[in-house]
Amino acid sequence: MDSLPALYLLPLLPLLGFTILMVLPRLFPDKTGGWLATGMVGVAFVIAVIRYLNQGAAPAHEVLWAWLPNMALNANLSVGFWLDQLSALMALIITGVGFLIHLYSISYMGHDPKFTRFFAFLNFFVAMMLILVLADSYPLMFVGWEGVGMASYLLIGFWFSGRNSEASDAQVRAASDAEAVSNSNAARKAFIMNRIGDLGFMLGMFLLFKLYGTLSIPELAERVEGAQVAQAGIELACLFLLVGAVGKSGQLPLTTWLPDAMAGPTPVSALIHAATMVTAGVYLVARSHFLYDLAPNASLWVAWAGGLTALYGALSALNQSDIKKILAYSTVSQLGYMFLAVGLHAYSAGVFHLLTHAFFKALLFLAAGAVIHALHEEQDVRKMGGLHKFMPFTHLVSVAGVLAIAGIPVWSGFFSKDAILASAYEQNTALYLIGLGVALLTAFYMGRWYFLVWRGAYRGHGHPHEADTLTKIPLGVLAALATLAGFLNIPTFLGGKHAFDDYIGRAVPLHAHEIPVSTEWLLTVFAVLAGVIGLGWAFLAHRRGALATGPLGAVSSNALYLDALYDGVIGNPSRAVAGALDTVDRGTDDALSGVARNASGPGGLFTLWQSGFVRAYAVSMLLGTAGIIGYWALKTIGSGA
Amino acid sequence: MVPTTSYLALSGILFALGMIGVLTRRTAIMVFLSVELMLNAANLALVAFARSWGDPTGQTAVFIVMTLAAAEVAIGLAIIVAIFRKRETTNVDDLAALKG
Amino acid sequence: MLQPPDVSLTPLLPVLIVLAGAVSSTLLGFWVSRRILTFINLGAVTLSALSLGLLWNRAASAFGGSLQADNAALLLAFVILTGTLMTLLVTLDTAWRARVSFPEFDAMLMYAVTGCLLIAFSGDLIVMLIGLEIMSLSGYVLATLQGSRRAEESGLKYFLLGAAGSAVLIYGIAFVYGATGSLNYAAIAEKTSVLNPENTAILVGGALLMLCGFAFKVALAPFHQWTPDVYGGAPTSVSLFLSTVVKVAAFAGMLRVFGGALENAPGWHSVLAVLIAATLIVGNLAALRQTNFKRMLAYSAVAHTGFLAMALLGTPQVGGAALTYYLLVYTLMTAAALAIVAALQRSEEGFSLLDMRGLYYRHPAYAVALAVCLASLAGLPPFAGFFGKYLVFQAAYQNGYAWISILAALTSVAALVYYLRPAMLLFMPDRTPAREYSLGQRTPTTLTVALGVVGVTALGLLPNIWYSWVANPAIWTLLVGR
Amino acid sequence: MNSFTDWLPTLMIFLPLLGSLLLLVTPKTFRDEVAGFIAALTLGAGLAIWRGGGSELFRWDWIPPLGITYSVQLGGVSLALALVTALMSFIAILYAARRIPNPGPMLSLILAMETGLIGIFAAQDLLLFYVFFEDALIPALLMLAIYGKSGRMAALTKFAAYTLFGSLLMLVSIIGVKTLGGSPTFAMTDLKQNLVTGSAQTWLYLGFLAAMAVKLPLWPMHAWLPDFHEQNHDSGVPDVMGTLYKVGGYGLFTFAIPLFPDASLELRPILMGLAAFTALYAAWIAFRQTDWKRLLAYAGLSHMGFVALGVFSLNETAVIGAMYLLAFQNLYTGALFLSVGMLQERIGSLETRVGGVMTQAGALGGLTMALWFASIAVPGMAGFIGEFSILLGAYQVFPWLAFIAGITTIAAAAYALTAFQTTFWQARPAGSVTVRDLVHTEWLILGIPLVVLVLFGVYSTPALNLMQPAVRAVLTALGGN
Repeated sequence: MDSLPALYLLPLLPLLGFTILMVLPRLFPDKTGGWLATGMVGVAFVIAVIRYLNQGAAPAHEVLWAWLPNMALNANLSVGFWLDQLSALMALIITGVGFLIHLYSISYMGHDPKFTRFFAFLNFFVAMMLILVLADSYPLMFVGWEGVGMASYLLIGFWFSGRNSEASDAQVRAASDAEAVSNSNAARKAFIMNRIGDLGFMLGMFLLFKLYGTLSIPELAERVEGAQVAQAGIELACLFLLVGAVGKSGQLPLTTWLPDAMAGPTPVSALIHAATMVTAGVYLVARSHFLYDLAPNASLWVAWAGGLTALYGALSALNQSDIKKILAYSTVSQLGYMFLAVGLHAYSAGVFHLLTHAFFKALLFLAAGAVIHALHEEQDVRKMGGLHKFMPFTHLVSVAGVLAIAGIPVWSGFFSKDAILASAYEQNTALYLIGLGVALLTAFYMGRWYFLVWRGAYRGHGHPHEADTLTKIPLGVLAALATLAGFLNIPTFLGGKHAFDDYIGRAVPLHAHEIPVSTEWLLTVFAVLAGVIGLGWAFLAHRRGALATGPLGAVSSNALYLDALYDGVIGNPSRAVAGALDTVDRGTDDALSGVARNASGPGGLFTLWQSGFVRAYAVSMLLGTAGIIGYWALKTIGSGA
Repeated sequence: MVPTTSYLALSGILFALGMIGVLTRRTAIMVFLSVELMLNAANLALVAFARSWGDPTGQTAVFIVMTLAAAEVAIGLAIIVAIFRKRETTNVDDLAALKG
Repeated sequence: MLQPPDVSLTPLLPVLIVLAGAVSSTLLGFWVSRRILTFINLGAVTLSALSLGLLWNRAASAFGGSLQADNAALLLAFVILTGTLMTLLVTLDTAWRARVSFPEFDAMLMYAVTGCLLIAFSGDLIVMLIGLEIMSLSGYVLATLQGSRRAEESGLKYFLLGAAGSAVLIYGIAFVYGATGSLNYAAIAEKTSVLNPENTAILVGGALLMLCGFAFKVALAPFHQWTPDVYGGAPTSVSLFLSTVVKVAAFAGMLRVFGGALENAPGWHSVLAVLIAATLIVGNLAALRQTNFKRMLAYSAVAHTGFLAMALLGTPQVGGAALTYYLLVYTLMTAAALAIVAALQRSEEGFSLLDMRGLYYRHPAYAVALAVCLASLAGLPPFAGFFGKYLVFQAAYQNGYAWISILAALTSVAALVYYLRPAMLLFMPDRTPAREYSLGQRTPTTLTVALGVVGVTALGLLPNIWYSWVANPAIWTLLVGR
Repeated sequence: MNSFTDWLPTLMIFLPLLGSLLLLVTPKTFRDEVAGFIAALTLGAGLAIWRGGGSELFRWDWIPPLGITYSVQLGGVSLALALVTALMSFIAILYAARRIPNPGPMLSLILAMETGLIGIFAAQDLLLFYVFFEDALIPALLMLAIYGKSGRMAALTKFAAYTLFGSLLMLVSIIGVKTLGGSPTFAMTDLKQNLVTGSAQTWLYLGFLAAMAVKLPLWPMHAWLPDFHEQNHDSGVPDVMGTLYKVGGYGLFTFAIPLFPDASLELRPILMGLAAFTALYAAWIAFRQTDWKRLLAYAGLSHMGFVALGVFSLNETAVIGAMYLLAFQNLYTGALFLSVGMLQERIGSLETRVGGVMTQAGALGGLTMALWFASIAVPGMAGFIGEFSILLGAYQVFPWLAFIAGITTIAAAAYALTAFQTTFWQARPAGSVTVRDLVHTEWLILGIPLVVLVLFGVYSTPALNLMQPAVRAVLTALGGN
């Protein structure tokens, strides 16, 4: 075991890449910076693979140095890394998908003036994400948690001044300036909404510490079982953690930042806002399974948050016209599935969907990126169409992605979604129905996406071109994974061995299905039907040429007006309160200076008293004397009488 | 024999008269004379007390106070005269440039 | 039966030397210039100060205890002489500009100092009264001597009110005599410690009348109103003298009378506390409103009276030490500040606060010195003013007057503001032409200022230099003499 | 007893003052170098003390009749704060030398103030503490007077009046502590053995609190702060020193808790509430500010609310966090003030609504952003350890107050990112001047604090080893809790 590379190397390598690229960008002309960053993630991937292959039955725990005061059991909390099946899987996803997306970005960002900085940020993100998943304690996880938030902020706001800020053409410049504002706002919104979630996470940690006296995850897991703790406490802690998870994963009610986050470059959307970062919430719940297992009510909250978000995302995706926005709402919706699963304690199903989703959603985003690139930054699906002629390879991989997400058998999404729906059916019919409905909607909007982009006649003006080789490699690999990953976990009734469940089951508890095989078949048929019907619906609409406007109209394209609601209920009032407080503060100040003025008011009186007339002075003098003597006289008489 | 309290009462009246004089008169000279009246009230009290104690210290003190009063007169009159020469008035109410 | 009077001139030496200076100024004034006289007087003052050393720890007395050169007297005399020395040095530079450069000026000044020393050395009320009157009468003359309208007005005000104050004081003396049958401090103290109830009323009345009289001399509210007008109207060097030496002497008298003779007399403590409270409020708040620096310093002198008098609320052992320490510090800082005003003012009105803007860039040394003095007056450490304040706070606090301490702390905030404003103006860059007398920076004044600044700083860093002299409680338990 | 190491704290305290006086006579050409050298030497002395594991108590009877001693000790929390002070003074000098045209007086004042500040941390005698506490005020006032803007007189008066109002009440309290407790001296070792008990303790604590609340500052004693920063020199150098001067949290920790244990427990709910309110209130107001300095002032106020929350909670974790935050917020708040100074030098304004600065000054923008992230307690930076520990500790005492203070973290993100975005991000106004990026020492000035912040945010062990025993020692006065 000694010869194994240490766990801290995993985050350290990309962090090193970040530091080097930030401090000495001049050493890396042209695209060398990108290659360095990609190499760092590549090496990290290799390490992750080595560690995965040499994984023993017991989790690896590598402790470094003391870090936070008193937050472990009767000791200072140390920085430490923890590798079990769950974190090993996450590390593989992050470094693997991360590597592919780095590779893709070398081509995609090739012409950007801030090429090197982009890769620095990407490296930073990977490092933070690895810290998040490998952390052995909640505070360290929180480091990664906020770190990925920072990376997300930096990358959403990557084009903070617009992409044509120095253009001479006034119109282009104005458009760029508007883009600058919206990009910046999107980045800020993402960070602030994440912070709301983070507060929940922090409160959860505080409460856990209060209940168990430690924040180290292994210690907690040990103590939770034997500890005599009020049920309400555990439920509350789990709800707090849920707030954190909801914020990071863009679930209701903290969901509105995620679609806006598409302002960042497309590889960022693929890596951060689809494949990895946003799944951190799922990871958190899975990682805290020992708590949620004891908190049925909080778990139900998780499931409902997921179910409703799945529905919300799907409905919002119906009538989007931005090629990335459709995928963004789809991500929201798919994350809802994962929450639904982990909320129902079907951790394995949730994590499995996390895995397959990472593949197919990254694939779809990268394909969308290729399209956007080919069309010279055009993102409106209504101005696309018929691209399969121009970009055959990208078209092919996109088909794989669409089929995977629609849940068509043999593609990976089919297996993972099916597992989730089965768990839902077993435990909660309402959630099952929602899930099934969402599956139908998903198939429809992805079908709409597919037909609008790839089929029909080309409606744009530019001359689309196929992607270059460097772009194709990641697309191809991801397409293969999106197609085949489902076979990792073939359910028993299909003759599979649950390989994935077995593996992950060593880290999180498994809840074996207890539904008859016939029912299971039936459920599978329903799920597939939902996918087929959805795609068919889209196809029919496509034939009618009625796809440009999806169902629900403005309600959907405005994402159920949630943004407007928040602005009205929270944003504007808090701005107003800030204004009011500022006035009050200047007021307090004025009031206090007023006191000071009033204090010097007597000063004015005294100067009036100082009239300059000597007789007036004599009056105060002699009256003073008389007063004192009079006082004494009264006192003497008083005491005498 | 007149009791000490009577002397004290007279002295108190004199002192009060002096005080009232200081407060009401406008001419510097008159104000000053009122002060002299107050001093004499003190002298009267001293003598009265000296008598009741049968102790000569009080009487000697009176002489010293009288001397001091004389010195005060010398200096006071000098100041008042100096002012009169320049302003042709000794009304103290005209001297109110310094204030505030 | 005639006893030979207990005449012994040795204890009188410091007073006599100063008196000799005064007399020589009176006589030699016909033949030599004032400048030479001033040097003679400077010598006399220095000699007198040296003679204090001779008498140290001798506990000498003369005239049957009417005059005593105990350590308390010597320490107070040292403060008085320090102030005098600084005044004389300043007048070397500024007297001719103030049109008071007559031999009579020096003579009057030295007579006043003689009176001041007599108060410090007094062993009974009569000597104290004589000293007080000598001091006051000379003071009236000094205030008027310039002969300007302002000086005359201030002189007349000082005189009329001062005379009335003296009358009240003398009336008080009469009552105290009536209650105790003696004018000697020791005898009074002895009588007051075992009181027969009949006389209490008279005693308290006398004590309170004396308190009013002294309150006038030291300028406690509401007896303070002459102060701003007199200090503001008199030539600055005279204001310097009046606000330091004369005030120190008046406090010396108060310490002797109230800390010694009437220590155990009832009634006056609470009245004094009320007067102090009024003074602190009036002095500090009125000073906030002033626009003329000299007049502001006059109000600051009133405010400081409040702080100084707090020491009298303490037990003599603590209070005496605190008062004497603070008096020296007060003398040093006030004298240095007024010396700078005297040197740099264009007219005897002093200068307005706004004229001080940017002084640092024209007279850096004086500006820094003035800032140090103001910081010390404001009571900021490490300058000695802080320890002065600290000591009096402690004295009042220990004797159960915590509320006065708190009030003093609060009014100190106002004090800080009015000291700070000019101090900060000094350093603010300014582009308008200079408004001060540019040739004011001369050696004797600089010496005074240096003495003040060095003293204030040294006493702040190492208060023990002076405090170890005054700290011995034994000095203050025998204020009345033996 | 008289070995060299015993003298090191004294050396560290007075070396800057000597340097300050030396500067008055140094020829103009060497001024910057001398000032920098002295500051570096002071820092070196501090590091030497650290290497020796803190200093022993050094005691000399200063004014024996009054029981005032010169007792100094640098170890634990005080050493950490002294080191930070020395570091930031050094950085302030670096920037002052480069930015201010005729920096002589400024350099002198920085050094003079450094003496006062290190003295505050080293003092182990209550009256000595007071002396240093007031000493530091004078250079701060002079900086404002000499280099301030047009409204400085009002700001200065307000600053001084608030400070003095508190500290004079504290002086009365200090006198009371010794008089009522019957201690022979003002040295902490003696005072701790002669505690005042009963309701008198509460009153004395309140007097002490008055000074510390002004210097924390704590609502509603904070009104001097925004004006003080707004009116100070554009370079931000005096603001760095002003930030260092916010020693209220330290004073409460070192003196108030050991001397007034019962009162601190008794008043804990009210004071914690006030602190939490301050944190949130200030952050909320900061959101509205359009002047960078005012914004930073309110941000600093908000951080001080956290510090106060930690100290008042009397929970060990929270107190450690409070001291950690107190020490390290100096770095980021100070460096942010300097970065704002650099911004002002380039665009001639302190407005937060300029836009697009980062398009040309990437390094300035980047470092400012990194410091902002440190300021809003992003984990991995030193501020996080402080803030997180405070909130965690406070939660153990009063969960709701920790929740209220916790909302601040959201508000902080809002004000920080909004101001940053509207200044550095978004489009550059058409036709605006070219903005120069960082040059020469400016890199160090912003870089050093950032590196230290990251270092102690990640590898906090040395700082924890320094602070934890000290905090434990102080809290044992409460008899566990």
